[in-house]
Amino acid sequence: MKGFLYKRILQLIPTLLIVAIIVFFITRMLPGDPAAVMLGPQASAEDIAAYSEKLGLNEPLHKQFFDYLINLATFDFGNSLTYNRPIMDLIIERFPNTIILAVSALLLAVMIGVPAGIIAARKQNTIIDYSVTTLSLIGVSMPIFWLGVMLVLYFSVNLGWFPATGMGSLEEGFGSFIRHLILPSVALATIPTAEFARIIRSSMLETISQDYIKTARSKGLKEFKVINKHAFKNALTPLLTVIGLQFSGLLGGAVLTETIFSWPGMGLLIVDAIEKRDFVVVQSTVIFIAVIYVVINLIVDILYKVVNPKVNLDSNSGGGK
Amino acid sequence: MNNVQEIEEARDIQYRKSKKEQSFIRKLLRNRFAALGLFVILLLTATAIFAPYFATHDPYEMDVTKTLLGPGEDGHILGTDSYGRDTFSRIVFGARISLLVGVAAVLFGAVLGSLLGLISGYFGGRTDAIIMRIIDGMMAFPFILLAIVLMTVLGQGLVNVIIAIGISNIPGFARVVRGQVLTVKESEFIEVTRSLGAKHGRILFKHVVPNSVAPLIVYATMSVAGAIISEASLSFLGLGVQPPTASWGSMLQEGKNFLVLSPELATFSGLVILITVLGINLFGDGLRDALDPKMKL
Amino acid sequence: ACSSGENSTENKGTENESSSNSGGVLNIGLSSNAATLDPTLYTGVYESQIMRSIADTLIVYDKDLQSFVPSLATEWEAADDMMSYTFKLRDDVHFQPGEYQDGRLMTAEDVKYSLERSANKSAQNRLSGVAGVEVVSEFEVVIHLVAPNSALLAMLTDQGNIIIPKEEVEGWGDQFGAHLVGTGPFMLKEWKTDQQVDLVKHENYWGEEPNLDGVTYKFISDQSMMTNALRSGDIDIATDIKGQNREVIERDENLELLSTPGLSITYLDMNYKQGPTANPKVREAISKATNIDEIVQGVHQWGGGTPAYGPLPKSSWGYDQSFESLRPEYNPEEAKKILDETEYAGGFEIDLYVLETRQNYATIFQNQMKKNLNIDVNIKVSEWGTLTETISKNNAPMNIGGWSWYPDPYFFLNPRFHSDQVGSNGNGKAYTNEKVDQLLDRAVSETVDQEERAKLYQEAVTEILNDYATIEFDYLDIATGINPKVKGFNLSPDGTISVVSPNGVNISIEE
Amino acid sequence: MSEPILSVKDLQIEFKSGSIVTKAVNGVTFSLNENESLGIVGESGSGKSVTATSILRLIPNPPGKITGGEIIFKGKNLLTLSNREIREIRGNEISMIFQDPSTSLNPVFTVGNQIIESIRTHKAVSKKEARELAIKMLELVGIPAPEKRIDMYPHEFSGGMRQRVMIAIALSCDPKLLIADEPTTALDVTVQAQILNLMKELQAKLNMSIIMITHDLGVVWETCDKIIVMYAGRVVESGTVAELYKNSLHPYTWGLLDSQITESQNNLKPLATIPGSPPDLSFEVKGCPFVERCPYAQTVCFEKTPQLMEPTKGHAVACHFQTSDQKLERKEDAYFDGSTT
Amino acid sequence: MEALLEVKDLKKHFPVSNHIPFKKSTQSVKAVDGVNFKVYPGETLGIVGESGCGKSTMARLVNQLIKPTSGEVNFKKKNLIEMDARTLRATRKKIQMIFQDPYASLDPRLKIGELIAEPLVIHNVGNKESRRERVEELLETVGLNKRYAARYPHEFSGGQRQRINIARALALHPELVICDEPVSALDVSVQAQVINLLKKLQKEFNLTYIFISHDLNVVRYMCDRIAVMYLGKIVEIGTYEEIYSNPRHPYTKALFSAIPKENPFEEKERIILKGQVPSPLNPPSGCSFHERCPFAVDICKTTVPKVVTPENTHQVSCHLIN
Ligand SMILES: Nc1ncnc2c1ncn2[C@@H]1O[C@H](COP(=O)(O)OP(=O)(O)OP(=O)(O)O)[C@@H](O)[C@H]1O
Ligand SMILES: Nc1ncnc2c1ncn2[C@@H]1O[C@H](COP(=O)(O)OP(=O)(O)OP(=O)(O)O)[C@@H](O)[C@H]1O
Ligand SMILES: [Mg+2]
Ligand SMILES: [Mg+2]
Repeated sequence: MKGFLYKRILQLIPTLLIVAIIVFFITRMLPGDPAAVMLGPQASAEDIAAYSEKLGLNEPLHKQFFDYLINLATFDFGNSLTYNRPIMDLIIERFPNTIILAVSALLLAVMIGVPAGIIAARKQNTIIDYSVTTLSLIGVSMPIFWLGVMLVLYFSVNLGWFPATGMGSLEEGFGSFIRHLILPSVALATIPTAEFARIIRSSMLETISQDYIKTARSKGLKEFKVINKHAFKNALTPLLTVIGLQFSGLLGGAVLTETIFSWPGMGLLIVDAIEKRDFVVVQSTVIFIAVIYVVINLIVDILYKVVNPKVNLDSNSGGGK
Repeated sequence: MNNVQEIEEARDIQYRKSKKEQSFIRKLLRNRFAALGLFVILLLTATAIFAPYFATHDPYEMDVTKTLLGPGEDGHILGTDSYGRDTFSRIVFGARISLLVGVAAVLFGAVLGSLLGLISGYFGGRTDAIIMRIIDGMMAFPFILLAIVLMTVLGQGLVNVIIAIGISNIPGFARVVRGQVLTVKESEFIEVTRSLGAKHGRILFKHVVPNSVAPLIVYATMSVAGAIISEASLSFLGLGVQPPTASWGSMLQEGKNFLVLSPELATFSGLVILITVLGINLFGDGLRDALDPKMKL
Repeated sequence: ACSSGENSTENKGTENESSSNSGGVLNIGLSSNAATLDPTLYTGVYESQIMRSIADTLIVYDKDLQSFVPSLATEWEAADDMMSYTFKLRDDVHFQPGEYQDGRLMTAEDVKYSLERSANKSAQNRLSGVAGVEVVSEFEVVIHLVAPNSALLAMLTDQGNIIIPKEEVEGWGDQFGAHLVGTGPFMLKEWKTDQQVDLVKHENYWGEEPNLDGVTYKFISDQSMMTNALRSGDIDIATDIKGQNREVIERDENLELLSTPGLSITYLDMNYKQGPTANPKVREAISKATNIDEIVQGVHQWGGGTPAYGPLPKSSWGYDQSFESLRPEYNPEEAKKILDETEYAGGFEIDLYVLETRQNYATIFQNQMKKNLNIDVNIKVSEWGTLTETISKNNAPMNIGGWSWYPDPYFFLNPRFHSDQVGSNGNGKAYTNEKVDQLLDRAVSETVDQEERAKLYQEAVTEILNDYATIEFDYLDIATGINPKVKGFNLSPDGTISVVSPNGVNISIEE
Repeated sequence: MSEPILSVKDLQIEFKSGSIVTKAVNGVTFSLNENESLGIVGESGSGKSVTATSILRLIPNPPGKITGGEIIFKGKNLLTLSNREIREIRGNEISMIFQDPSTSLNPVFTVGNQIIESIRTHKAVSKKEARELAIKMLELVGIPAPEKRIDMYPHEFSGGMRQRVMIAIALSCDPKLLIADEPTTALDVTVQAQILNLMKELQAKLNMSIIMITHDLGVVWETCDKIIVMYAGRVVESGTVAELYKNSLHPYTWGLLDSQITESQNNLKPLATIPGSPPDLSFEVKGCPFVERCPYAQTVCFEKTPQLMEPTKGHAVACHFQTSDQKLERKEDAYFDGSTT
Repeated sequence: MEALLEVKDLKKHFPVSNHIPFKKSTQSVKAVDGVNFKVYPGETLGIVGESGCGKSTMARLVNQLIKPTSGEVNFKKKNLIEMDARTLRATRKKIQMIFQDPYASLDPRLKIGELIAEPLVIHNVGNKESRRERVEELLETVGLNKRYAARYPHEFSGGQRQRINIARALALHPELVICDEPVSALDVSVQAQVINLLKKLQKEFNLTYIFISHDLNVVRYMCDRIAVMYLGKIVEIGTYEEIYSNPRHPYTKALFSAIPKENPFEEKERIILKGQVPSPLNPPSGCSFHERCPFAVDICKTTVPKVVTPENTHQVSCHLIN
């Protein structure tokens, strides 16, 4: 376990280095002078030139690159060009919001998708199974903005149950916090729910035919327990993989949902930074997210071990020839 | 003991008859859902190819006095869009773009992603570590950043849309395939092939690939919807199809601006996407089963 | 519900000047996010909306944008040589208490500090041509100019030139943009990044006491969601209402749509230097083959824009009735004939750069060009960074853009048509006409008299229209959706939202 | 003799896959007394496992279905019990062990957890008591240091130990009947000997009946009192072990006996084999199912399916030529010549 | 006689990764730990032993599927380990393997014809037509209908599949065939068919077999000589008469006593071994069998026994033999 952690943390370094180099040069390849973009349509050519100078964008590329690497090595992300504030602050402000939304969407998806998948597997080839499958296909082909706007039209405008936009703070009370959270979570959870249902359905079908399920039944266990204890825990591994992928995706920011619901998360920060050519913010957030991905992967791998004691973290799973 | 031989003969005839019934196509068609899926796909493809014959109007003809008509009004089966263009005809023509982008982008991602996953899973060790770290990096990379850069380097055009969406699909496929390859490569038959002296190329493409294809198909069919919708989300970068060309994604995107007052536009384009996805998934599942020689139907 | 009249700009509350101290918090939806409130750094109109409530400029526009009214300055005067302006300041203005000062009196030193800071550091040159600010007495300053500039007063209304205390600026350093302190009716209470900014009443405000206890600005970038938020009561004022949302709000009995012709235009620029449109005949043909009325009808199905006549918006004082007859008549046959006289007879292919939000103009225009002149217009939708680079470098054969700024014609004509702006986004088409240059220069250096200046500008516009360098599509309305309980709201043609202003606005909420 | 503890009558089981129906079990009949052990032998696919699992109604449905017959256990027809009633019998009065110990234990729970679960399903005992009982069971099946082993996961056990754990689970509620489906096939000879030894010991100690499924006659000789021979979903012969060894009657049983490799086997001489392969049960089988492989087959065998009859008391056989008035002569070399193809 | 294959002090230690960067792992599984034996042309060498004792690993080593840690594998006097890739490929044609699991060793997605032709394709033998003929010939050799070439593996029973495996192994006219438990997964009656076939083919093509099994009856029937493995080592080796009539090593004795009865009346004296096979990660000191050995004495715990030769070709490593 300890060796495993060592190794993964060491692997982080090349990953980050690759990401850092690629993102640096790619942002420099973007058309559009950051100064021009930030100053807006009405800026004159002199304004832009002056501002460029001020932002230090006229320095030679190699110097910029080495400064950037040195900053990275010292965990100094620098200041945002548009916000004129430390990037770390920007990230720290938004990341918790992103986590809140991501976690609640994920919980929702797990709470709905997993039971749906289990039931579908139990009732294979019945109308229930077909319904779950069809619904999950509808789920994956659902355009988020459409769903988001519809949810708001119905639940906020017509029924007035939930606020249409924004994020409630806990100071305003837990109720308000939750009410703000519900619609964005539902919108964001749609695709993961559908995916989880499909995954768990197929892996349950596979586990249900295993010998140890026969053993469990032969002990006289109730079907409920056979399915939810014996089969489920074994069917969990592929689900974990997908949860890991989805969750890292969500933590990277769900731009569409954040835009629709004015949710102040990472996605907006990144997209905004890209559009405004705020290179330093783009670089830093991408690296930050890369770290998050690696951490999530690590957690997923450890969870594999938790659900399946057979998994040996220290062994080289990709080993052999 | 003539009888035994007779039975043997009868068996063989019976076998061959049942075999015929189990030929690939028949197996596929025998599965009612797969047949339905195939029907939907063929219908959509035909629509795309013969769009001019299906369309009731010129999809580009505008009439700003007849905008956002409801279904059936003034001879427009599904109404008109905000420029007064016939929605039905645009959906028909849009099939060309959307099907192409949906399928080609997924194929692009599937081919490259699978290749990476294949190499990574099969060779393992350092190769695996390097490829997976690259994949991690790709996943952390914001999609629109990639899209803008591609747009800059390669310019506009459908092919570049396909490439952009395709690239964003690579990591998913790489992971799915790698996982499967890790299992398949431990199979005894792989070891047997190695013991026969086969080289890596043969083992990979003759044995590992065919046995890894099932989860690949499922994942690919699930990805098509995302690709079709993504096409439109790239249009603000100039990467998607440009006006006045119709695509389902761009119609959906456009319909967003009229969602409250005339939801038909978004609804109809959303529905065809859904139907396509359903068709492709049903067919994909059927295909997976039909490709599996063990499945009897 | 639709409020009475075509262009209702004020909701009824203002008439019964009850000035009730209603209290309550007003929620205003802004369609984009604020990044910084530092006057030298802010870039967006959305940020200025918030700054307006926190800090004051020396002078402000009146409600109709026709003239200036006193704010921190009580009187002002231009020197005869137009090389300096003298401002007398109020002596009762206190800053909001902050981290580095406790709400001290504002003096001429602060004006000097703030304006010089803007003149020297402002990224957008919000105070250009200022040589220095001289403190004459505790409450009097003189602004010295580099060259005569009649547009100075207009510039001074910009939020880039608000008066701020030096201690806070220096104390916060980089962080000042997130902790703006000024002299305005409300002070910054909390800034929830990317989400909202909460302001509370400034108890020691020098002007009329605000009716409200506070204002909250919420950032809602999705158009439909802005409307939904208004309908669901999340916000009381929804800004930037366009397209279907106008209709949605009009249909909603519980809401009011306020709409007024604004200071925004949408135009199509043709490249003056390169490609087919370098040929004046081609530009003429295109101009005459463009059915502006059809475009406006197609784009503004629910209202919100009117056909444009030239590069100056109607709400600008530079606008003149005569422009209407100057605009080329839609005449496709004639256009075709003109084109056929050129080497491009029979049509050609050309790229049109445009932002996604203005794609609808492009689509209809494209259709007209194909039909009328057999020109194949390739629409190149681009995001802002790519677009501005292409245009500025004169690489866009055609582009569609939008322009909105102060009512002073200077801000509409100089950046777009002066030859010294070639290379910027405004004159990326590389329009050069010596006569126009001269006229534009004279209009800012010869006089401060508005009427005289207007004449010069009219001449310039006539010249420009004769060159067919640009096709203006429409004048956009400024539209705001509002909950009727909000009283005293004034819809300004420049889109600014004042909650409490020296020009007489003081919003209240009545249930 | 007293009432048998289990009697199976004319059991019929089908599997449906699309339009194809596989008749996996077709009229199986046998009975078992208390404290007796019954061996079921037959080739792969002959329906042994299906028969055994059907006793606990564990046939997966769909695709499987018990279409006829009855299974009487202690006077009750198991096939008509409610789901609750049958659950009370499972693991409690009748237990089952499966062929492959590496797959029949749930890999994600500790072995203790799995034994305790079985105990607590049927006995109202506290967790602690159940745990103690579980440790006792592990000790009983000969696992060293049971207090420590109880908290380990199946993959930390060797094959033989896992099978012991399976036995411990099966025996944890003192069943009257233990069904063991090829419990040693996946194990080494030395381990097989240990396990079989253990089962014999436990049977004596705990006073239960055993059904032992295997295709290895050696295992039957080792452990059973009675034996039934299955072929193509039918019982072709049944009787006591001694009787069957000495006086087997069915040509298939002869083939089976001949093809065992014994110590006395001359290794220069080819082994006896039964040529061909069993019929595909998804097609209707006409006549005797063994007919194509039977060296003694005659025309009638292709036309009529023989019924199970008892020419001598306690020894039943299904062959047209083995009746009370007809006898077939067993030929020494029936399964040897030219049969190696 | 000249040995066809000679294995000298062959070792395979699988390192157990400790995942500590820059630090070499010290632990290893000693799957095969110093094995010596010879195989003569035309004979069958049987290898028996418990699960996990290293039988399959040894088979893989001989076939060069894995590289040994040390030792020599001499085929026709040439050391396979030192061969260059091309020579090795050519030589390996002469050494073929048959695996234990007939279900897992055939790629389910290829037809029988393709499977059997695969070694020919890999080594570029013949053209399409000649390969098809060869496949049909091979199918007939192993007693299968040549029409089966067009079917898929899942359509066959275990015994038939093992015949297919055999056909494939014969395709390149091998001289040495390594059979890794070829009949363990089969029914008794089917097992007999496969064994007969293997014997028949041996005579027909003058094959040499290494035959791995844990079923002593099968081994005895098949083999001329037998090696008994325990924990990576050969503890006893000799002709089958020597081993069966006079087993010397206690482990061999225990193995024999574990064979099930041949009839219900037989009374068998059993040596039931206690305990489990020790982990090859930490093999016991001294004689690795001493913990389970009913006859163990003190010296067994401390000293590794030497190989002794009580009879001509009979070799044993046990302290109790003198
Ligand atoms: N789940 C199932 N679905 C379809 N057919 C089945 C199923 N289980 C068993 N069968 C069929 O029932 C028949 C009898 O199978 P069974 O498992 O009882 O054989 P067996 O005698 O136990 O063989 P083995 O020695 O291989 O275990 C087989 O032909 C098999 O194809
Ligand atoms: N690739 C490998 N990496 C690490 N250890 C291995 C590897 N292959 C085999 N081993 C170990 O080597 C030992 C011998 O394994 P091998 O497969 O040779 O045994 P076997 O005698 O063939 O057993 P069985 O009868 O079960 O087939 C085992 O402990 C096994 O765990
Ligand atoms: Mg079975
Ligand atoms: Mg092995």
